Amino acid sequence: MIIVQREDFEVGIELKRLTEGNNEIGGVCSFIGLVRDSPEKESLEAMTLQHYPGMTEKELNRIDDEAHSRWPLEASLIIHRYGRLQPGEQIVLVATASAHRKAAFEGCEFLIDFLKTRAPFWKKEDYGLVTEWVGSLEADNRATEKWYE
Amino acid sequence: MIIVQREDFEVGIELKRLTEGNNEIGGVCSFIGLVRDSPEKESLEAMTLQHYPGMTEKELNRIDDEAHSRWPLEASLIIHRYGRLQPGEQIVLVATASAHRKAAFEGCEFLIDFLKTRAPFWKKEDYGLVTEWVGSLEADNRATEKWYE
Amino acid sequence: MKILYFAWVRDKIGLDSEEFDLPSEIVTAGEFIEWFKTRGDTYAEVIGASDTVKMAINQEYAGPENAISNEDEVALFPPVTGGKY
Amino acid sequence: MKILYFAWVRDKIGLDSEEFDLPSEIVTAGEFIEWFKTRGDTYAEVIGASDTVKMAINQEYAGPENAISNEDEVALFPPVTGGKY
Repeated sequence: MIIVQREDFEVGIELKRLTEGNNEIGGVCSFIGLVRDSPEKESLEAMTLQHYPGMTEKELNRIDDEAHSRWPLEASLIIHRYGRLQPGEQIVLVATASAHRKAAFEGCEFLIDFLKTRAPFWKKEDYGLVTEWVGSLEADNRATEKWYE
Repeated sequence: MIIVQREDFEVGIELKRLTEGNNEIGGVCSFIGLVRDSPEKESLEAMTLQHYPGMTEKELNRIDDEAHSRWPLEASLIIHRYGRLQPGEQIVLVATASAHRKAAFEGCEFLIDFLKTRAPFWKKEDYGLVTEWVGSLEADNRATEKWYE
Repeated sequence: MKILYFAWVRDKIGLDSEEFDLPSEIVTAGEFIEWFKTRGDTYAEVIGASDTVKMAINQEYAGPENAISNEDEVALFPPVTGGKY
Repeated sequence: MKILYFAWVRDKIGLDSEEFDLPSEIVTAGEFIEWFKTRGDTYAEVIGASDTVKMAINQEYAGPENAISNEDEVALFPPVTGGKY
């Protein structure tokens, strides 16, 4: 399931819904991405995520299909927010459910790595006096490349 | 934080508590282990987890300390249940919080791998007419060994 | 043709989207980019400012060799960025 | 000495725990196991039934070379098992 929304989400409710009624699920791996302060810079007041409605959902579905083709996942979920978010707020939830934990962990890490490099989101950071669009992170591109090794 | 209890837990509440007030956390990885049915066998009615009170907490604390020494974790949590559990019920929650997702994923997978091979829990499966204590799983031992490679 | 802009490309051009008539001799994304630059200084700057402006045709990532036509939805944007997790 | 049993070891012996007086000449876990087997058929069976009975001394995993004394808390149990996740 793919959800792109401005509103916050309740992790407990979402994970419960993911596994309900399927007793062949042995493990659920999830990742929550949060708005993080930059201790090295001046204090972050907020970040604004802009996205490309339509293409975002298409790319997330493509990434999700790819994960299901690579691992025996019983269920998966991506919820991604957009709009203005404060430090500490939830940005994204990715979750995978499988009979065994190895597939769940690998599928979940694959989803978040690919999401960060493929899903059309752009981030503007607001430091009070300065706001700036953030460039792509080399580290994320490296994390995606490892899946092709 | 280490918790060993008979009662169920609320994943959403526990994860919120883990990150509250720390804006240097960028990601939270969690794993939930559930009581899984065995499609290959007759239907599982329940499983009973017995543990060694005192030693369980000691081993879990040791595993947790080891994870913090290997990865830059801002926070971590292990909740493990004991007693009689039905298929679909939650057994364990492991969660790690870090600035970046890589440390969170690796730390979380390390915790659950070690927990399964080191923490003194024993499982009795109840198939209605038959109940049996389950032996150790070779696959789990292999999962632990990889951390020493 | 509908063309959408995102992030700093949107701020620089000052519009979320525009409608163009694409000359019929333009049939690849590479040719589109060359033609787009001739529309004005700001357009040339957006393309020239950086090697990193990306393109999507009908909501899929596209390269210079991809086919393009006046019925397509095109988007120009910087490399994607998410949270710092 | 307090000795605790878990899982099928507990079922076989029929007790959660027992109090023993450990002979003072027994100073290693390996010697303890040999002595434990002599306490009766069930005890011998528990030790002999499988290579896989594990031991803890004072709530830490122990091997045959570890020191042991009458003040210790000892536990005997099968290899640990958790859920099938």
